[in-house]
Amino acid sequence: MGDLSHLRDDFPILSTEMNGHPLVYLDSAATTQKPVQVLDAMDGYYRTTNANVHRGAYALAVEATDAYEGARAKVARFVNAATPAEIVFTRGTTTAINAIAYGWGLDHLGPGDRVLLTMLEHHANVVPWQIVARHTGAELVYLPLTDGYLVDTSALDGLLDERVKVVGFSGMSNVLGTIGPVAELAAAARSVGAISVVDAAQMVPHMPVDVQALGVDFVAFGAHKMLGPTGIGALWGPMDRLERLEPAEGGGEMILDVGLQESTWADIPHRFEAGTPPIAEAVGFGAAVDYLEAVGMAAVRAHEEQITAYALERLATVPDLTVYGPSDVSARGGAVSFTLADIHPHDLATILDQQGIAVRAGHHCTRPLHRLLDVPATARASFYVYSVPGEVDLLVAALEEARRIFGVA
Amino acid sequence: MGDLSHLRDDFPILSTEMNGHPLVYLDSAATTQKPVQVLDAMDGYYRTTNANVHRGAYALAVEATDAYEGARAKVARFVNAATPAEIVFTRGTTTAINAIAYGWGLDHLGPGDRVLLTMLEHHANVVPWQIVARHTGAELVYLPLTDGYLVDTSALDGLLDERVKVVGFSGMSNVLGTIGPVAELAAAARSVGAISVVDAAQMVPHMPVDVQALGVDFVAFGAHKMLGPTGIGALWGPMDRLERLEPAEGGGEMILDVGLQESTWADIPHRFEAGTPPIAEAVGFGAAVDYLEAVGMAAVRAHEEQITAYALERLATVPDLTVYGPSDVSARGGAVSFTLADIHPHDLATILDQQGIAVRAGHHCTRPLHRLLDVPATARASFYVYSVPGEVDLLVAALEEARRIFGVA
Amino acid sequence: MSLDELYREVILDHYRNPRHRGRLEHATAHAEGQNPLCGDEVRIDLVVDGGRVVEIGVTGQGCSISQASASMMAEAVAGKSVAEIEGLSSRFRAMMDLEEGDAGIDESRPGESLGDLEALQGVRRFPVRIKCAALPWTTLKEALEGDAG
Amino acid sequence: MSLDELYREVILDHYRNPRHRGRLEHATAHAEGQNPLCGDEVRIDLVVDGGRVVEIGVTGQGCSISQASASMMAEAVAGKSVAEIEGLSSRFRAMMDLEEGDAGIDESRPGESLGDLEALQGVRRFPVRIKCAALPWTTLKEALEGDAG
Ligand SMILES: Cc1ncc(COP(=O)(O)O)c(C=O)c1O
Ligand SMILES: Cc1ncc(COP(=O)(O)O)c(C=O)c1O
Repeated sequence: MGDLSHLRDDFPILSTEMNGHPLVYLDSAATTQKPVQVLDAMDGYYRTTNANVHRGAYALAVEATDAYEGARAKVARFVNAATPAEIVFTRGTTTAINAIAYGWGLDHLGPGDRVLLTMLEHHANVVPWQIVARHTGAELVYLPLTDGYLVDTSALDGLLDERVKVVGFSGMSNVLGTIGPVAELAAAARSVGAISVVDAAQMVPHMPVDVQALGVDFVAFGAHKMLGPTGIGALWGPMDRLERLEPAEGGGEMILDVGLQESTWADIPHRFEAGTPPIAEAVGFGAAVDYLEAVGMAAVRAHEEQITAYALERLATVPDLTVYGPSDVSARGGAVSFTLADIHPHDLATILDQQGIAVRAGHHCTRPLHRLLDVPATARASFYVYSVPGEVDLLVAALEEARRIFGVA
Repeated sequence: MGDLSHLRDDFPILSTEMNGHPLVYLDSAATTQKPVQVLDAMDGYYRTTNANVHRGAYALAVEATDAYEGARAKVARFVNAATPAEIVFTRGTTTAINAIAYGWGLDHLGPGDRVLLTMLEHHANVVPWQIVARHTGAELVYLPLTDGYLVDTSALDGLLDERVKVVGFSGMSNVLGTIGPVAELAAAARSVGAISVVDAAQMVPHMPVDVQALGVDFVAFGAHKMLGPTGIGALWGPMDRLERLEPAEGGGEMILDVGLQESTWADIPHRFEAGTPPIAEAVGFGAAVDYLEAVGMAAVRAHEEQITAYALERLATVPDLTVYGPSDVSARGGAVSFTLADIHPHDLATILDQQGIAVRAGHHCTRPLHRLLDVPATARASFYVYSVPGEVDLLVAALEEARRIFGVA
Repeated sequence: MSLDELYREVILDHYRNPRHRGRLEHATAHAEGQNPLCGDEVRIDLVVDGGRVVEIGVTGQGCSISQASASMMAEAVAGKSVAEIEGLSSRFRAMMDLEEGDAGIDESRPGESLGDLEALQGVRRFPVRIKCAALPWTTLKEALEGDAG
Repeated sequence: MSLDELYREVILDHYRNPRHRGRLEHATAHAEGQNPLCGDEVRIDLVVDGGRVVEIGVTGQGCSISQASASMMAEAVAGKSVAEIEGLSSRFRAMMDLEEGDAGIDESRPGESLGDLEALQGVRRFPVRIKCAALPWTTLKEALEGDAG
């Protein structure tokens, strides 16, 4: 399987240094680096095509609109949406989930209704439901995890009933790496007439995804974790679901007509895109999916299984190190969270940082999961297309150094 | 007074062509062009500094956070906020107004309560209130305009009472150019205990603004209309007002702690910035305000008064042309909307487009205003720092050509 | 400059003096169309009798292209059978490059001209405006499909 | 590598064997502090009597710097008068470069050392971690300000 190390040349930041050492960037689950192809697409857009989209009656505005709508078509093709209109551009994964929580929840949730989530959700798939629950009187319930760090679907028995109106779950955990039981939870949602919402922030970047094949109602993901820019993400839903979603944000471009008391909405997807959209960001997002398609998502996934397997193998050689997450790489992605003896993850991160290695330390926006794991924080190394085994070796050597500094016997 | 024409060299797009003619970009009220200084700041950020902000324990993440928070400090200084924390980064003006409508309105509006707007509002300051009114039972009332295209504050007598909980108004109209009676409406809001919300999408880019001096509760504006990138804007409010605002969006980075049913919020401004923020866009926004500060906002305003005066003078020479908006340039900004005889604005825009001139045609996201003006659409020319009188001359010549083509006697 | 090619005299004439203008109180079918990008509006009222459009009324507002197109269309279809109108519509769409593939042109009636409608050919060179020209036709189609008779 | 300078033995000792650890049931004052960026938590319980901290209890969790700093601080302030503690705090802040201007160093008592606390000097070279070292002190200040006695 494919050595992707030649891709590194496309990423200018990977040849910089951090604290006097070549940068070893192991924080791609937080945000990925960007290839020149993406940067040049955005820069070029601003230098030659920039105008506001839609309603423009001059050539430049038409070109800008084509660039924006062309990016939508690219993202649609990338996840195999039935039509480009099924892709709503949002500010990111978080905004996409909020758009569902508000746009569907405010009208359809009420006292006694339940939102069923899992214990490994990112705050982005918890807090929006809490906010909407506060306004509607609904409550949240959670699926536990198995000892093997998988979502425990056997608990559906006790939790799934007609009160459940939403089933929300992560397609891939940003902490454990766990791939979500998408088909099973989608079926569970359907069986009680609930909508299913997939937080695919980590899933769409890291494995081939065919949204139509998932059998779910909504999928949220973002550009910046898949080589694209900050400031843009996407919400996918099949047409008949998007038709049942109210626009959360109001403003220009999303209306058909505005009266003094009421307005009517533009077609899908525009009714969900109030105001001037992130236009240059859409262009960058389109360039990012072009780049990933050229690599091939099967190759991306294979590379990630490989490097994750290597990382798990090498980390297992470090004494006193605990990895949180499935050990079977076919059940997981490339976010590897761990603790080392009694060294606090922030201390670990500082020690690695001094050696040019960027890992994240903390609760990674998953407080409920960390309470369940009974650790206040973990350190996390995470990989992407440009990650190479040599970086894993440097990580392991630096962890040994941490043991020495902390005098771990 | 300053000739700013040397600034044109900073804008690569201004030396491109449209339909075989040098581009004459007269659509800056829709979005402005970007100087290389802004483009280079963003590109450089991605090439050397890109990482997710906050919680990062490694040097790159610290630098990225400093870049992001540094941009906040720049924007704060630009509008004279009391502290950087008073600047909340949003996706744009539209999102900022929605954040107020939801974050304040859902909890504080109820049946019989009123939101007082003006007849010249952009849809961004109408539709969010309609949506929140639908959820709360509030209703919208509108201040009319005078014959001179100003907001008719004499109508406050009949409209202002204790039922009014929000007074929302544009700081500068994107159609008429009209500068809003900010002090008067802020005082009116205070007199009945209502909050005041300024849509400053056109105001902050075009004149010196000291938010503390306005006497209002919230100010919304965006980067892309002031030389900055798409995908970012700002909401300003004094600390004690922001403390009374609930976060509209939930997600990562905006929490202090997340429980299973409830969460607590991070400090201001972070509680209003759920998820990964538009980081590179903030860097670009910061570079844009640096650029404008170097020019000087007094100079920007003076230049705009000059070119607007020139445009009004020259347009007055075109027979059958009607300008909608105040004729006194001290009462207005540089958005000049007009109709020409019975030529539909879209036809006008097409004719100008063929001569390389970019103007907008339509209702400019102000349907209620256009119904009031009793025209379904207008054409609009709008200026910014890089606009020069020669462009006005080309516009006027092209309008004469339109008269010939349409055989207007 | 191809602008004179776009704004031919006959187009401006239909724009300024629209034919079959007005609502029909006794319409058997009607439809409203809007071009959300530019705001053009067209409403078509029809009296269909025995498979034939015996009366047509056009209202709406918008640019010269959309309104002239509506006026020309009304003139072209008034009195025609629904089948004839379908043929006209196909030929119009073909002229405007709106058909996908080679559908539409009815080779068996090469002689039948589009009359004034041919003046709209110039619009093809202005892709953003093609939707304006097409709006009346898509609205007419909707009205015919909604016709109970 | 200055890491050994940061993680001195005395720091690791206080991290692993924190002094004055625990809640005080009979506290006359307490405060909780959190570092929202990294999640470090410190809770300080105090028994203040006659302007003197007669007892101090520390709980919390976080990195070695924050927890060791809390332990060292507890050791340094236990039994001291509030005025003495203010002096200590100023000198600590000065050492960490936290004071704006030249406030804080009490020149009249040059001999008074910061003891173990001086081991935290290495943190200065790690600006992100300075907040960790400072957290116990800001929390102590809050507790003292909230003390009724
Ligand atoms: C007066 C006014 N308000 C609000 C907006 C909305 O700004 P944005 O589209 O950037 O959210 C605009 C620009 O379109 C405007 O001109
Ligand atoms: C699983 C998961 N969900 C949601 C998010 C939120 O994405 P964003 O911050 O881009 O909105 C993230 C990333 O932080 C994530 O890893």
